[in-house]
Formats: sequence, structure tokens, C-alpha cells
Amino acid sequence: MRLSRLGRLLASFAVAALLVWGWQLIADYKLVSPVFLPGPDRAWGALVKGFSTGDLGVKLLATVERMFWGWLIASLIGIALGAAIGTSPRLRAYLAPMLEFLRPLPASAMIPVAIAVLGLSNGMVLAVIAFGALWPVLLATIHGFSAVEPRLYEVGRALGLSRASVIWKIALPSASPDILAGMRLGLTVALILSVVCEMIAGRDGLGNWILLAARSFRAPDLYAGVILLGMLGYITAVALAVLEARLLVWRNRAR
Amino acid sequence: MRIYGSTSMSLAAPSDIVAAFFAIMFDGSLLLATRDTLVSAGTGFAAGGFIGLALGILFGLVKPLDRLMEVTIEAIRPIPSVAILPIAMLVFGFGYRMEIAIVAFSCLWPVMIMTRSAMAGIEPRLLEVSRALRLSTWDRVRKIVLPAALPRIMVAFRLAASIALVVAVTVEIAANPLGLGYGILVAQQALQPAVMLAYLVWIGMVGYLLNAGLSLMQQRLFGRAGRVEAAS
Amino acid sequence: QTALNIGCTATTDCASAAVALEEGIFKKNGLDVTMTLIGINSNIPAALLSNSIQIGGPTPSVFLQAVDGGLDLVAVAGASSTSKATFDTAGVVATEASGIKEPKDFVGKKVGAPGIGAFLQVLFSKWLIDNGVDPKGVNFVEVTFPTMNDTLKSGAVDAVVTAEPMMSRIIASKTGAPAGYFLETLPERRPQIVYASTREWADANAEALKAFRSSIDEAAKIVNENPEKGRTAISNFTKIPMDVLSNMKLSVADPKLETEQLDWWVATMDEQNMLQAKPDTSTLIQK
Amino acid sequence: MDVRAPDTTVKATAPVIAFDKITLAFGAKTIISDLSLEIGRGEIVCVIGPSGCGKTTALRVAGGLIPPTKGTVRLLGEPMAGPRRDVAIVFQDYAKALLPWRTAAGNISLALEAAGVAQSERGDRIRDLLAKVGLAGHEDKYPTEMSGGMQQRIQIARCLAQDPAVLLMDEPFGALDAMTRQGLQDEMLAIVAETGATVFFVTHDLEEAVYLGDRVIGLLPHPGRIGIDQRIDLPRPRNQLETRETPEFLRLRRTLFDFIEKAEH
Amino acid sequence: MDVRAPDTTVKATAPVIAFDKITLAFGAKTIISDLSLEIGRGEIVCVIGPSGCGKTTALRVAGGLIPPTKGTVRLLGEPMAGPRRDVAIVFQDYAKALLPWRTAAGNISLALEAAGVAQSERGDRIRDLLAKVGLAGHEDKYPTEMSGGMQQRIQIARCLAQDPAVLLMDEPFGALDAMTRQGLQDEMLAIVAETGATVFFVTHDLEEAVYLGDRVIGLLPHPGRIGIDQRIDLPRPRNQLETRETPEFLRLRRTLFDFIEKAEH
Ligand SMILES: Nc1ncnc2c1ncn2[C@@H]1O[C@H](COP(=O)(O)OP(=O)(O)OP(=O)(O)O)[C@@H](O)[C@H]1O
Ligand SMILES: Nc1ncnc2c1ncn2[C@@H]1O[C@H](COP(=O)(O)OP(=O)(O)OP(=O)(O)O)[C@@H](O)[C@H]1O
Ligand SMILES: [Mg+2]
Ligand SMILES: [Mg+2]
Repeated sequence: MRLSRLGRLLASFAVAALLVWGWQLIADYKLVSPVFLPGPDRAWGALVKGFSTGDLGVKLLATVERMFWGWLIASLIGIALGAAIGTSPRLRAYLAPMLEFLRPLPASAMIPVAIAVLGLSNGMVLAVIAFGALWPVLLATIHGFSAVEPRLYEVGRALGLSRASVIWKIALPSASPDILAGMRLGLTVALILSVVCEMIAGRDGLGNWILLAARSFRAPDLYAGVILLGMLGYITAVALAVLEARLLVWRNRAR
Repeated sequence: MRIYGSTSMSLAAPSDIVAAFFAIMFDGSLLLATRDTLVSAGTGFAAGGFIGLALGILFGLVKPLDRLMEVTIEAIRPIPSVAILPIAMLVFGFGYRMEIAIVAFSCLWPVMIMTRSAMAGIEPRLLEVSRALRLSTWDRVRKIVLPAALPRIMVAFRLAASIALVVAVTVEIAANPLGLGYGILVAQQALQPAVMLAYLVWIGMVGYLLNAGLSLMQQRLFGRAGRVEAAS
Repeated sequence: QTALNIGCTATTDCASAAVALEEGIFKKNGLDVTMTLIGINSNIPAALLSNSIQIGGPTPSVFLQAVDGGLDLVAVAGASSTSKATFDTAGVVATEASGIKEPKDFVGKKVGAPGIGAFLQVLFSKWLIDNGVDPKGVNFVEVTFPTMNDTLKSGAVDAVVTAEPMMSRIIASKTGAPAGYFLETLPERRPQIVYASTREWADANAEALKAFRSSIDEAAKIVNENPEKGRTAISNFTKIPMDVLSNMKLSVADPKLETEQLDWWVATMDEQNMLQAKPDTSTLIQK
Repeated sequence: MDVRAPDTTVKATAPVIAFDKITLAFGAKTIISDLSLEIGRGEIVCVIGPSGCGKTTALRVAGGLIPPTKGTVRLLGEPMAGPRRDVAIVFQDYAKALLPWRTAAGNISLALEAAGVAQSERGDRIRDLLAKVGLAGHEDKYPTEMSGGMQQRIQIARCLAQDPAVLLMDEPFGALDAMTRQGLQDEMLAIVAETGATVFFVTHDLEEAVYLGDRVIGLLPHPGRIGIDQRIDLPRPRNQLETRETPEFLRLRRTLFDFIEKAEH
Repeated sequence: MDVRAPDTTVKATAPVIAFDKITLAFGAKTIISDLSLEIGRGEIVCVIGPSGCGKTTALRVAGGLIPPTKGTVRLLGEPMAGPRRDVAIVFQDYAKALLPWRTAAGNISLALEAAGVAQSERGDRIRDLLAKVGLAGHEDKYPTEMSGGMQQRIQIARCLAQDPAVLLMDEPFGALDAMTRQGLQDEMLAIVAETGATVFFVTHDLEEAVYLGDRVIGLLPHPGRIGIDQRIDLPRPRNQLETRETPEFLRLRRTLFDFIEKAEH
């Protein structure tokens, strides 16, 4: 069992390595101008250099922190709001139109407004990230709640469970696969928005690093940043997958 | 909202915003920009949504493939489209194609992820029914998998639709000289916060209408299958 | 007629191209020109390379960094350059509370600039260096023009490096006061914006290029002698309202471009470690 | 051992479940029409009838899960206002009524949690209940890991955990083999005898109806209404072997069979 | 009217279902151990056993839904390689096995679509099948609008639509009242007699097993294995009233009851 899991993981990494090799080939044969697409070798060199001589580590940490808090806030608000809307048709009627209006507002276009209202602070950046990462979680939660087997709600009623208990013991677990999928997406959005915020609002972090590299046409540095983002994304995804596997044991045992 | 004597360049009084809105509405620039944004967002959404759906179903059905691609996908997914903007611009130049490519890239992931997880949530007994009836793969997807996963897939599509709009506008602000985002950019640089906010509000309205349309379509097209949520 | 797309940012520096378009000079010279407003200056090199635009107006710092990064671009004409007459179109504005009065006061302070490594910030840093202050001691953050006033007011930064028309608005709203005009001490005729294209395009379209240059020459005269025409053209191009523009000095249009001018920029940027190698400026101006 | 008070005195008190001219329609279709019914305290009423005649629907009305379109329902003397915690419901589709993310023990625990039983007590209670339904040692299985009959028994255990005054059971033993079923029938009779609970029991097994019931009600379809209301006067305690062989049992069974046979048209 | 060839000649041909020393384990737990079994063409084999003994699991193995951990299964002479279209399966949890987004007619249609029946023919076939299971006129109902017994019958109709050579039925009549059940029992016997289909029939109703089967197999639990393999030599065609009253029927029923009683320990 263990061994086959490890084998699968290795195979998965092998596929990724294969793609990196393809990238190297593209770069070697200059299929795309090396100004915009340096090979992985040069990108790796820039990455190592960034860590050893530059402050890439500090920037990475800043981005991770920003992403994490923004995501956490978004998840908490998203689940709470989603639960409220998902269980109360009245609340849904009240809130849905406003939410549907806010949802398509581009978080990036909100930044100037956010700066005007909240100032150029970390709070502003977190607000923007949370705003963007909220939607996947919120939408998934609302859906998850509406998809609960109606018979289970009846069980809750028959047992005389309180509203909080119904949410906590029936709806949330039942919706948890949806919510987790939403949180997965939310995490990606949070990472993307952290980077965008750092780019637009000039906060220190990977986004800033990428932007400066792009602006001064230092392609290897740019790709070093992108590689870091990829690694970061993978690691967080794995962490979430572990959490998911724990929470959803019951689903994997289905026959 | 108006702070008198303020020279804020990102806020404006609601009355000014309304005035600005009618100004750009009647000189046609708003509608033209809306068309441009909708064309690129729509095409990108359709392309990304379709690829995402296909990949999601593929990975949902073929577990080994899913595991094989896991590292690659999880590593590519978090790359912000803004970061690949320079490359996209180099490859496609300004215009629809670049924007469509980036929008498609951004829409692909949510649809893929949620489709895949929707497939994991299908009642296993239904999949057994399809096996017992020896439905062809295509029929299995068409008659069991899609309808059963449809409510969740629709959520993914609605999410992707708003992402498409957001990304399209962002790309327009950051690089592409067309559409609503470009309108925001121009207004911002021309020091017309009222126009800029009018665009912003309009984008919200467009998104709202888009979503309402999508919900309606969901009900019309799929009727029952869209509403039956009990298949979890 | 040769079709030609010219990309510029929303400043007054490309006035010569705007006037040439507005006054029909391009058309007269056999060029079918459209002008595209580009949001961020550093997007221009990529736009050139993808042939979305054929001629663009990058700042010298963007241009040189692109060349340094390996892009095969050439400058084809000058757009605008520094001048004693326009030194006060850009400057650094500091809040009362920051207590910034002179260059050495900037050490340890937070300063907002519209782009790190971009034109204004490079020149501001040069000013600091020339006044014996190491710009590394200054904490730069990026603040876009429209948000500068709000950012300054909120106290998130101590000063902003800015330019017209924003500067006079900030000063008028008493959010801050001028703490230095860093263009003042610069030599005359240092390019602020150059017209550039890919070398490939310039080589292949010698005719069109010639027509472009003569159009710009002619239009530059109009801009410098008849600023109202320049303002109208700029307003049409950038959508900046005339009442904003009418209080503004236009940059001096300066179509001539020489190697020494670029050399000065290379030296300035090198001083701030912005270049990896020294570009060979003799090949960077299309004959 | 039958410790219940004799039926007659029980009947004297107010009925536990009282349907007064209930009509229930889904849209234009009338499912139940003008149904009146009174069930006294401690009474076991079995409901039979052809498939689709409205048994489940009637039970759901009694449980307060759906309000009648017309008429009134009174439960324990009070007008019905939704489900109550002292009324336990065993659903017909057991596969849907269990929480798939909770183990057998967890599913039973849900009822205890709802009733506010302290954590420390729950473990013992759950083990007791599992033993009662013959599933000792299966506490850690998830519903998907259990056979149909096991799932059904978990649902029964959860209902018993509610310590209900009224038991509404919808074909609770439908998926069980003869022996397990008989065991649970006797278990249920014992519990009812002990607690004096009132039982509304839907079944399609006529022998089961006669064996368990104080009364058997046969519903007629299109729309659902009472076709027969048969008292079962077999002495208690009843015995799986002897009771089932008495002439009275066979006669009652025959009566109900004839009813069902006629109802099928 | 029994048109099948006598059993003896049927048995001469290769068995339709052949289990050869099947063992099945979920993780560390062995559910079925060393089970061997042969079912001949046209044979009706009923499987009984206490709840949780492995009946459903054995049926799922026969249907190719789960491969055995050890041993081989041969179906119609070929080694088992997954489910086949000429093998129809009636699942025990009918509530989960219907497509909630299709009507009764749509659910039956699924099997016809799978078999490539032309659209023009389907309507008639579906009406026929619905009538066979006593649900004429209910084609436009969705599963959530049908009673448990109705859902179960839709699933049966879907299986019949497959025109199967082998029928694997897991408590197919479990949710039906006595009359409907007897009607469907006879319907099934008629269909089997007509088509010569082979039937593997899981039930917990001993009378049903005796009434339907050519053979009744009793499984013992922990782990599942064969405890009794009883031939039923009641003459065909059988009759709901007469057959059930013959001494042989009662004797067989008694035998099986004794088996189940013992198996419960
Ligand atoms: N997916 C699974 N994982 C682990 N154990 C399982 C799984 N499925 C079934 N079992 C176990 O296998 C045994 C047999 O189950 P099965 O469903 O075959 O019983 P059954 O004879 O059909 O019972 P019933 O008459 O109650 O339906 C049970 O003890 C059950 O707990
Ligand atoms: N939600 C609904 N919408 C419309 N009709 C419904 C709905 N629920 C049930 N029905 C109809 O009501 C009738 C009675 O259903 P009910 O479930 O009460 O039958 P039942 O007596 O329990 O049958 P069974 O013994 O098969 O479980 C059926 O004809 C069914 O089609
Ligand atoms: Mg029912
Ligand atoms: Mg079973």
C-alpha cells in the first residue's frame, strides 16, 4: 500500500520532470525568444542566486503570510456566510442580489478604491485578497448546503436538533467535499491575488519581485519567481489534500 | 460619500458617477467596450470551461491519470495569469487572442477542480448501474456522469464566468488596449475618477446580468437535472 | 500608405506624434497612423516585439533595460527631453509631518514612486546620489499616480515622487509640500521618452521610418511653438480633459537623438546597478 | 412479560395521535383523502395497504414532516407544530437516512447529542443499543460498509436512542431475514411494554402486522383512505411460534389478505 | 404454463454462473470464504441467510461489480471480465439506484438506450414494462415522487428491459405488499419460463425462496459460506394458493427456517 503510493508520487513527479525537460528543449532550440522564455537551467540559477545573495526568502515568506491570512479570512467568512444563506431562504433573498453584484467586480480594479478607503496598508491588501478568495468558498458552501440529502434534514428535524446542530452536524459535514473544493480554489485565488496586490500596490513579496524582473526584462529572475509560485502552490495543495483525506474518510470507503 | 475639498483621484460623488455613466453610455464608448470585453471573456470562458470540463471528467474517470498529472497540475495552477502576461503578449500581441488565452487559462482550473470533485461525489450506485448496463464511455458521461454532477458543474461554471470577467478586465487594465478594463485605465490616467467608478459599477452590473442569465439558462436547459440536488 | 501603430503612455511626451496625427502630417507623408494608449510604459517593448505596435514611446530606462535584457530594439527618434523650462513638471512632495526638507532627510523615510526602476524614480535617485545620499537608505514603495494623494494623506508614505498634473493637485490640497525638484539640476536635453521600434522593423521599413522622422520633426516644431495645438492633440489622444491640461506645461519635443544622450542614461542607470552589461549605445540609434 | 396496562383504560385518556379529516395533496393530485384516525396511548397500530397507497405519506403527516392540506393533526393532545423530539421516525429509505460521514456509533450518538446526553454516558448507551439490534462490535463501521439490513438496524437503534413516547416506523424490518426480524419484533414489543410508547407501524408483511398490532389499519389507494380497521385481540405476551399457529391469528391474517387482494384493483 | 425444458437436461450444459473457490475480503476482513457454486441454464437459485452474511456481496461478485480476492468466476462459460449487458442487476438500495433526474419512463429507457433500441420502439416497450410491474400510467413521475415500492418496481422494469440471459436480484420485492409481491413473483416466473433466463435471487422471505426457486442456498455468516443447498422439487407451474399449502412446501419452509435459526448464532 505505502509503496504503491510512493511509486505513484514518483511517477507524478516524473511527469512533471518530463515537462520541465520539454521546456528545456524549447529553450535550447530557441523556439521562443530566450528573452521571454529562458531555460529551466537559467531560471534555477536565478532562483539559487536570489536565495543566496538576494532577499528572495524574505519575499517568499511575505507572500505566503499574506496568502494564508487572506485565505483564512475568506474561508471563515465564506463558510459562515454560506451556511447562513444556505439554511435561511430569507437571508438568501436579502443578500443574494448584493453578493451577485459584488462577485464579478475585479479585485484588481478594486485596489484603488480600497487604497482610498483603507489606505496603503496590509489591512487593505488582506481585504482585497479575502474579497477575491471569498467567492469560491461562498459559492461552494451555498451549493453544498442546498445539496444535502433532504432526508437528512428530516432526520435533523425528527431528532429535534437545534439550528446550530443541524448546520454543524448535518449540513457542514455533508457539504464538506464541496467546501473543501471551494477552499482549494480559494487558496489558488488568494495566492494569485497576493501576487497581484504586490504588483499593483507595491507591497514587498514575490509579486513585486516578478514585476520588477519583468519590467527590467530579467527573464530568469521572473521565472525563478514563477517556479517558486508553482512550488508554493503544490505544497499548499498537498497540505489541503492531506486535510481532505482526513475529513473525507467516509467518502473513500464507499463501495 | 463626497469629501468636500478633497482631491481624491479614486473617489467621486454618486451624482458625478451617474452623470459620467450617462455620458459614456450615450457616446457609445461604453457599449463598444462592453462588447469587446464580453467577446474576449466569453470566448475565453467557453474555451477554458470546455477544456476544464473535459479534463475534469477525464481525471475523474481515470484515476491513475489523475495521480500522474497531480504534481504538474498543482504546480501550474497557482501561476497568476498576470505573471504570464508578458509571454502571452509576446506570443499573441495586443488584442482578443491574448486576452482569450489568458481568460481560458484562468477559467480552466476552477472548472477542472470542481468537475473532478463533483465526479467524486456521484452516488457510486449510479456508476454501477452504468457499468451493469454496459453503457459506452460516451453514454456513461452523457447520461449518468454529467447529469449527476451537473449541479456542481454549474456552480463551477458560474464561478468561472465571473472569473472570466474579472480576468478579462484585469488583462485590459494591465496590458490590452480594449474593452472595459481599458476604459477604466484611460479614465484613471485621464484623472476622471467618476468615469472610472462608472465603469466599475457597470462591470458589476454586467456580471450580475451575466450570472442571472446563466442561472436562467441552467434552469431552462437542464430543468430538473439542474435542480435535483439530492444526487450527492 | 504604410499602416503604422504608435503606442504611447498617457503623458505629454508623445505630443509630437499626437500633433502629427491630429494635423494630418503623417497622412501627408504617406503614413496611415493609429495611436494606441498603453497603460504601463514597460509593456511597450513586448508590444513592439509582438508587432502589436510598430513604434512605441518607452522611457530611456525601459528602453535600455529591454536592450540589456536581450531585446533587439532601436531608437528611431527622440520624443521629449529635459529642459530648464520644464524642470518643475516633476518633483517630490512630502507631508508636513515627515519633516522632510532636503535630500538627506529622505534617509529612512518611506517614499512612494509611480514605478520602482522607472523614469522618475531613477532620476530622483540620481538626485539623491548627486546630493551625497545613498538611495538604498530610502524605503521606496510603488504608488500609482491616481492614488498618490490618498496614500500620502493616509500617512502610509512620507513623500511621493510625482509629476504634473498630479503634483499641483496634491500641493493645492495641502496634503504635502514640494521637497525638491530633482529635474532642476539635470543637464539639458536628456531624453525623457524616445521613439523606438524593433531593429527588424526599422531595417525593413526604411521608407516609412524616413517619413515618420520627417513628420515628427515637423510636428515637434508645432508643439514647441504652439503648445495649444499640442494640448488639443494630447487631450484627444489621452482623454485628459482640456481644463486639466491647460494649466500644464508640455514637455519639450526634441526629435533629435544622439549617442551621448543615451550614454548619459547608461551611466545613470549603471550607477544604480540597474544594468547587467553595458549596452553598446552606438548601435542603438537607427541610422 | 406484558407489563402494560390493559388497553381499555389506556383508551380512556386523550388519543396520542389524532387525525381529523386529513386531506393531503401534492399539487393537483390528492394522495390522502378525508382520513380520520385516533391512536391511544400505548397502542400499537399497524398500517398495511398496497404499494403507493399513501402509508408513508400518512406516517410523514403524523410525524409533522408535512402539514396536511386540509384537516388537523393533534399529537399528545397538542396541535401538531412540526416534528418533536419525543416522536421517533424510522424512515423507509434507510440508505438515505444515515449520515454517511458518521460510523454506526456516530449515527446513534446523533440522537443522544440532540437529547443532550452527556458525552461520558453516550458510549455505554450506544453499546447497549447496538447490542439490542444485534450489531454489537460493529460500532466503527461506516454506513457504506454495512449491509442493507445492518443499516436498517442502525436507524432503529438511533430511534430507540431518542427514548420516544411515539414511534413512527416505516417498514423498519423490511430488509431483514426472518430470524433477525422476529428477534427485533420481540425486542420492540418488550421496549413498548416497558416504556408504554405508542407505535404507528407501516409494514407490508401481514403476519407481522397481526403479530405486533393492537389494531391493523388497511389503507385503500387513489386516494388513500381507511378500508379496514381491524382489532387484534390476541393475548399478550405473544410468542413467535405459538401465537402464529393459533386459529385466531390465521383467521386475522386471512381477513387482511382478502382485504389486500380486493384493494389491488 | 411452464414451457421450460426439464431441469435435468438443462443441467447437462455448461453452468451459467460458476464460482470456483471464491474468497472475498475487504481489507483485513474476510467476507466470503472459499465459496463454490454452479448454477445451470434456466435455473432459479434463491439465496437466503442472516443479515450481513454476504448475500449482496456474493451477488455483486456474480455481477462482475467486484472481483473476488481469490478464486475464479465464470459466467456463461467465459471468465468474468466485468459486468455484461445480458446480465441484469436489481440493487438492494433501490432509492440510490435510480437516476433522480429521469422520470420512471426515462429510467427504463436508459436500459433500452444502452441496448441500442431505436427511439421509435422505446415508447411501446416502456409502456409494456410499466404495465408488467403494475405501474401503467406512472411514466412521468420522478423517483422522488414515487413510493418505495414503486421505485423498486421501476428498477425491476429497467432490468427486464435489458432482456437479460441472467437476472441477479437483490431482495427485489422487499418493499412490496403481499399482493403486489405475489403478482410480480408470478410475472417473473412467467418471464423466466418464456426466455429461459437464469436467476440468482437474494431474499429474506423463506416462503418466497421456496415458491420461486429450483434450489435454495443458505449462507452462513463470518465468513460467508454455504450452509445448506436445498433442491426444491415442487412441480411447476406453481400456484400462489395451492403450492403454498402443499405439505412439501411447508416441510421445505420448515427446513429453511431451522437453518436460519441455527445460522443466527
Ligand atoms: N465496502 C465494505 N467494506 C467493508 N466491509 C463491507 C463492505 N461492504 C460490505 N461489508 C461487510 O460485508 C458483510 C456482508 O455484507 P452484505 O451486504 O453482503 O450482506 P447481506 O448478506 O447482503 O446482508 P443484508 O441481508 O442485510 O443485506 C457485512 O458484514 C458488511 O459489514
Ligand atoms: N413528493 C411527491 N410528489 C408527488 N407525488 C408523491 C410524492 N410523494 C409521494 N407521492 C405519491 O403519493 C402516493 C403515495 O406514496 P407513499 O410513499 O405514501 O406510498 P406507500 O403507501 O408508502 O407505498 P410503498 O408501500 O410502496 O412504500 C404515491 O402514488 C406517490 O406517487
Ligand atoms: Mg412507503
Ligand atoms: Mg444485502
